[in-house]
Amino acid sequence: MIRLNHEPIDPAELCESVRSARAGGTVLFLGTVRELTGSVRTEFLEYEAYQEMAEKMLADLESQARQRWPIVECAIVHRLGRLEPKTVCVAVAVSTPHRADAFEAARWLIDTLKQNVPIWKKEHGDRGAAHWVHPGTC
Amino acid sequence: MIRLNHEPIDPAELCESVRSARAGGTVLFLGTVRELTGSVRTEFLEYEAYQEMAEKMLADLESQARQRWPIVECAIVHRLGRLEPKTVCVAVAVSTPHRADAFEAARWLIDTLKQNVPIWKKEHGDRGAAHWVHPGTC
Amino acid sequence: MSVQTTITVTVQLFAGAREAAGRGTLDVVLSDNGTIGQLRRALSEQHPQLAALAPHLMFAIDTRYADDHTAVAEHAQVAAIPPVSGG
Amino acid sequence: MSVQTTITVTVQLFAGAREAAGRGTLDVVLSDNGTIGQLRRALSEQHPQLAALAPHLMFAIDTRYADDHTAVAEHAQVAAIPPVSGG
Repeated sequence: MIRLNHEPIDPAELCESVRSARAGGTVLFLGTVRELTGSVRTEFLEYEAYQEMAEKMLADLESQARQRWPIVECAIVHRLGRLEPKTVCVAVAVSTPHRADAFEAARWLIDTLKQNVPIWKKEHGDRGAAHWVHPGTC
Repeated sequence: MIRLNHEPIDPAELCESVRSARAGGTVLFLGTVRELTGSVRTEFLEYEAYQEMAEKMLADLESQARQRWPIVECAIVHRLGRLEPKTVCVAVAVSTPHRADAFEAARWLIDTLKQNVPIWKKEHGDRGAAHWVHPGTC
Repeated sequence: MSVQTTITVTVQLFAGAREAAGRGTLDVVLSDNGTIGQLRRALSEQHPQLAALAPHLMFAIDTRYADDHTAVAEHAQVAAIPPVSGG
Repeated sequence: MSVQTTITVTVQLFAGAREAAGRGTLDVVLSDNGTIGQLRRALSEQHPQLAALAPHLMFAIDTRYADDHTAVAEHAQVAAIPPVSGG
């Protein structure tokens, strides 16, 4: 399941959507908007996507992960729009029969998502400064 | 935070208890009672602990993890008693400034918990057979 | 006398590229049988406000990443993709 | 004539050990200055229903794992710990 929209991300709903009596291990990753990056305070982030391409790539990531690991259920959710610190901006949930696979697949999904998928964030600081964040800073 | 009792495990509560505006990454692991192990059907599991020692060891695991990784918040919860398939039996939640540490710490915590902490489970099959589960089978 | 046939490609812009251009799409004229590499140069020349960003852009054709050797057709869905930073 | 001083240690039992014994604790008599290794043997000899499991047990003294060389004091909190399988 993939989702890319402006709706709040519900960790409990995600867990229940992937948990299964066939899956002994479930791993949920939540990305949270940080208040501080080094000594720089974030007022809010603004997320934007190339919606059509990003959705296709997220669906493709899910397919690739299902080929590499024995995934029972998988969910990849990214939120868009203006997000304040402590808001969940991205989530990946994976369930597998044994836990090692769930950890590996969830890690691979979030790492690959951040490298490739056309989603951008603009950081708005507390002094009015704003800039597009470059990869590898979070 | 550590907890070892008969109460249901609430994934949403755990996520919120560890999420923080200082932590960009949160990883939640949920262990779920599987219905099948190979072709053997589980009716229910019965968990038992050496409560005093297990609680001390869980608290010690949290301390060790906090020394190895820059953990913002950490929760380790294990449920006891009779648990049916699809029930959450164990959960680990970790938040860290950057996601790699949250994945590593959560993985280390659940792996080490399963190796060392005096908690046992007895598997009750659908034909009335029951046996204590040996390590490495789940 | 040789006739240079050209095509006009509409490029979708996102994030920093959209802000640099002040709009969501730009038209770029390039020679027929042009490539993404030629599109990148033409974008810089025809829209100087994107010249600083152009070397750092990725491009997608019909929602797939394309490299500088990929041919660009006139009615392809072309997008300029600044370095991503999702999550 | 030598006098062998002995101590009686109460061992807490869990999981398969508890079920094999049919109870939650057992008393084991061993020589003063005895070790966990001697306790393991004495447990097998004095409570044959645990003989099969004894080689696979870990022991804890005062809630910490102890090896076979660790000395056992009379009033220590001793526990027999079958292979764990939490999670």
